[in-house]
Amino acid sequence: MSAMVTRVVLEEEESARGVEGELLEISMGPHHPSTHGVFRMDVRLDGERVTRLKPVFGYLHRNHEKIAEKASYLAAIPYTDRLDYLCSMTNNWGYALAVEKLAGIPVPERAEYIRVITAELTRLQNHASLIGFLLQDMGASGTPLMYAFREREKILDLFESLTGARMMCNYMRFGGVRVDCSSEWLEAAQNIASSFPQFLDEYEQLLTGNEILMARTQGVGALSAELAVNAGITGPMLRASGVNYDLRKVDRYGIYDRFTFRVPLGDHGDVYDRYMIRLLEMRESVKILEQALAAIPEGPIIDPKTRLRGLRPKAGEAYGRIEGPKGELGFFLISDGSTNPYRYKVRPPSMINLTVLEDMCLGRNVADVVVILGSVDIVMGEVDR
Amino acid sequence: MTQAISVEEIKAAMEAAVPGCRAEILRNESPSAQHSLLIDHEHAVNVAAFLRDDMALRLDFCSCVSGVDWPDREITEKVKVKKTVTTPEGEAQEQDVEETRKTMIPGFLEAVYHLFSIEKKHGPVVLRMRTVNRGGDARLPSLTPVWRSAEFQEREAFDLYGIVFEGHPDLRRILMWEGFADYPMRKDYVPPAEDDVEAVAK
Amino acid sequence: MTQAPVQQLDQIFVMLKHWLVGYVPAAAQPVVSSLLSVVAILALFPALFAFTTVLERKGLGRMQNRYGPNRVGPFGLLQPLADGIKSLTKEDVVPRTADKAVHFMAPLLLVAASFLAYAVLPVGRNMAAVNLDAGVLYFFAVGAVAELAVFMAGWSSHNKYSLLGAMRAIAQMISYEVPLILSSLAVIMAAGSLSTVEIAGRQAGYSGIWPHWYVLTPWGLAGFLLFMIAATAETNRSPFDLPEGESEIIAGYYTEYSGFKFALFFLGEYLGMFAISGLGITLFLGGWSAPFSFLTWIPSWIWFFAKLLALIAVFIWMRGTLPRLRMDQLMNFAWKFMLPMALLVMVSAGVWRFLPHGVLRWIVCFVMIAVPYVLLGRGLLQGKKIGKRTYRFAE
Amino acid sequence: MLGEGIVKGLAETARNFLGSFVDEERLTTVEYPEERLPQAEAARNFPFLIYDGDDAEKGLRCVACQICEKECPPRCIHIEKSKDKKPDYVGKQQFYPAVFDIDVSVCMSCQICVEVCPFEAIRMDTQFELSTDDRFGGLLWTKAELAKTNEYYHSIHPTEAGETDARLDEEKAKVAAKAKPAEAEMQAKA
Repeated sequence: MSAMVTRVVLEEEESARGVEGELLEISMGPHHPSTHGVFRMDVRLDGERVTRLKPVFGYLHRNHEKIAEKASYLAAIPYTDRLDYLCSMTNNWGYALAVEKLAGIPVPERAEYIRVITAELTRLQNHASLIGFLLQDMGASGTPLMYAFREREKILDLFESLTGARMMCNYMRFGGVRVDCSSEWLEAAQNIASSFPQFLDEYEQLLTGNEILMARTQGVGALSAELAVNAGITGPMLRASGVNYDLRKVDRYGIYDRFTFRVPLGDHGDVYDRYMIRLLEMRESVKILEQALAAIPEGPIIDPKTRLRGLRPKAGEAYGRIEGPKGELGFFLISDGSTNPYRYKVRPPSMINLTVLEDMCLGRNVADVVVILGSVDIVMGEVDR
Repeated sequence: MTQAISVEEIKAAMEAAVPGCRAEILRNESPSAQHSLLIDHEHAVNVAAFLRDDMALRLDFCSCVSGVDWPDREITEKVKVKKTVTTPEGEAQEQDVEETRKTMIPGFLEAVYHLFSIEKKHGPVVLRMRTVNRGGDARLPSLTPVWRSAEFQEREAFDLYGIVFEGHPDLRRILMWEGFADYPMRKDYVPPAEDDVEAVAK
Repeated sequence: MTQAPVQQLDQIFVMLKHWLVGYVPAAAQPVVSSLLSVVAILALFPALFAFTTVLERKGLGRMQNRYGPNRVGPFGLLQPLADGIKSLTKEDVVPRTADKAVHFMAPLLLVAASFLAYAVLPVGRNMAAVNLDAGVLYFFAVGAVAELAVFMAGWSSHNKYSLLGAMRAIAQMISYEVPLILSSLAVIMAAGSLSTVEIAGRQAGYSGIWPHWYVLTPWGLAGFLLFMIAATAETNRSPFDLPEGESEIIAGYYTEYSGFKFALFFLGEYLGMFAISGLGITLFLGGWSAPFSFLTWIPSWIWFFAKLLALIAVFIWMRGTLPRLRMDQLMNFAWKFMLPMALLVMVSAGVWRFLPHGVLRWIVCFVMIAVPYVLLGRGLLQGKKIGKRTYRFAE
Repeated sequence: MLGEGIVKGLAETARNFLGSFVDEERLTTVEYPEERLPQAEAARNFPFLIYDGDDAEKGLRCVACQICEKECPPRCIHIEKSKDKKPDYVGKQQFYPAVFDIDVSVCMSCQICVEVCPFEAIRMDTQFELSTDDRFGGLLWTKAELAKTNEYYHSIHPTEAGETDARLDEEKAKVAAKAKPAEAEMQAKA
């Protein structure tokens, strides 16, 4: 609410100021190096100062929801991979969780552990690459991104050896996971978990203390906790504004109540906080990984009573949500008793986090806009669906 | 998390706080047991503001806004009716005639709001609103003034379902392009043929 | 007598030129002599540009744990050839609304201006094309033409991004020219000459094994660092590559250039970088002189190019590490940090000149620079409350 | 002090620069056409049809049940059932696909067809160098292009293929066990 007021005030101020000279209208995107895909911002500039910014998207719209409504419950899973194509594992999990709620499907213990392991690995690679992208937007000629990709590569190799695909894993099923992981696989995951902190140290050595990075990010794109909550901001962005809300703690979905980890919180809500929260979250994820890898039990990986093909949940509805790397990823399903969902709705964290883009960018300049956008962490596959 | 407060309690609190509001509990029979509250148009914004600001509820976080399409349903039933039939001989005679009777249940569009509380960490509370019909009167009050997170999602529901949210600050198409005529998420939407480039690029 | 062959090697190009010039009639000799110098510059520095592009891409690649180009020719050394062919065969796109004449002139002007600066650079002993008395002044004067070329490009493209880039470039280049010139002023004061040949010659002596380079004094070191930072900004190199800012304003002033014109911009930019590095070498790093007295047997021109390559490596290294500044920060840095520091360096150079030799002047000059550096650095960061933060955790 | 973080960062890139010459961990690039990483055994790309024996027509395991066609999320499979029947691997008379096309430009490599196939007839290939300039000739694969031997399957997914074969053998043994008493009866009658 308050943000809307500021917006109005700024516009009034602009007209009252009696701007000399012209305002520059720029369409940043859809083809722009730092819009993370085909995303457009209609920006009005006073010099280089932003006086209005309207996000425009939909260039990648393929009506994912309609496709899923026309397909069976099983056939929607590979489509969820393609929402946020960096984190197919968590997308799978969010959908599987919603279907499990809808149909009341139990999940075996081992499957829950595998889900936690893969989801945390996904979080690691997403946050690492996001920081790389953010620095890329800041003009760091790709070096941090390449380091992130070097580590991400190891995680993707792991995914490939488990699921057969590096990014489009299509791995989780309602009632469990598709294939079991071997002990060698767990060992490889353990190796990554133990070597990752070293990479994070290097990463911080390169970036965290850098004066240019601090100058570029501190105080830029600050978001108040009040506005963040009201605008439905979730994930690291919400926690950077100081709101303690992590679904892994709140909902305790899966088996997250078994692990001890902390939720880092920022105080300023600016780009630097978002960057640091992600770094700290990666360290916590490593902790979860270590615990999960130590405790994973033997057992079945999928609920034997569940029919994957031709699942017909009782008529009703369910909203399932998980803490994706980008924020709260929710799936709202309505069943009418047939084999395909009557209504299938995704709550895309990337898109809803864009709600406050204008509020964060007003009064800043073009260089800040790309940095703020980078810190929101969007993937157009999810924004446009 | 589990619902800390039952829908009945919320309904009672709501009706006490916003005089004149009509709410209806819709049961959800699936294992998720997420029951919902159907609220009326006139008091929707007040009810929403109450839910957000009430100290016990504090539903400050509107997570998900979904449009749902419930098209007109036709129920066909066979009924036996007594009818006077004129026989070829010209006699009027009463006979049992089987007749199919069709009843139309008018369709409507629905907006579903999933509310959570970040402060109290409970939820979801499911709020529903229904339009009068699917045609010209597909209007609902916008809850964006209460929860800003509904801004893009209401626009999306407008774009894909054609629900007009009154009071929305910036109700434009969001995923489809301006000038697109139809509402693609509706159940009766017929996509243009694949080779009909002009219709697609309209 | 052992010196003779070494000296001959050192002066081989000079002798070659004299020998060639000897064949033409006396009246034409000055013209031919300059022509030969020009040809040498025109051949050498573009070749260095080609080499640098590979070096940069390979160096950046290694910094980013990649190989870099290694397919064309041995170790990818023929990559620039392939790039050149590519840029020549590309379509030359000119926007319909562009000011065509100016759009065409801009890259040419940039390259021409960049070449002009080489006239006064002594690339070896007796190896400056022209020995101008006001060499440094001339250098900065032709260097400023680059600004005009950049603005021509940005303006004539009729593109909003290009215009923004051009505006940024003008603001940045003019701002950084001030500390650039001020920091070189210290050297000019110390050397008492504006001639680049003279300044380089001044530094060619040795005390023991140590050379008389200006960089080996407290004010010289500070001046050199300031000069190089300003030079980075002058040449629009990372972290001061705002006018290009590909992630913000999409290559800025040369958004609308393609094909060979784009390549010319690249050439101009790199030539500018070499020239300004060459000036830095001449002013602070002793020009063509060897770093130790026992290494003087290596020809002077080898030393010059070795130093040039070393500086280029530093440019590449910075590009591989640092993110870009923002416009207002760039300006803050120029006016609130670089300018006072450059003035202090000048004063300190004066103090150094009049204090007697010994430890005292080292200490005085060092303190004169180090203390303001710490204070100004603090002011720059704390003024905006920039620093590391601590975070709280919820269990 | 100003510049501290920058120097640290420069040190880090220098470390990586030097490290990329000596440390395998740091230089992870593989020079692709000459050098190849070993493929993960689970790797998947596009589906293929398995046949037993030497004759692709005869040994094709697919019985044209069309489950994969229905379940395929992007609907890239097209099957036409045969009019006549032929014996399958246990000797039962079954239909076979007269036409079996997969449009691999539509296929999204999700493996759902493999999961739903009750006859172990369709599996994922690992072949990925498939670029072509012919949209329909090159990317619309017919039955003949899709059919691969069981030996090929063994060569790309040894573990999975072993499990599949064991399952099939078991089934065959069951059928054989059922058939034996029947045969014995027949003989007795004779």
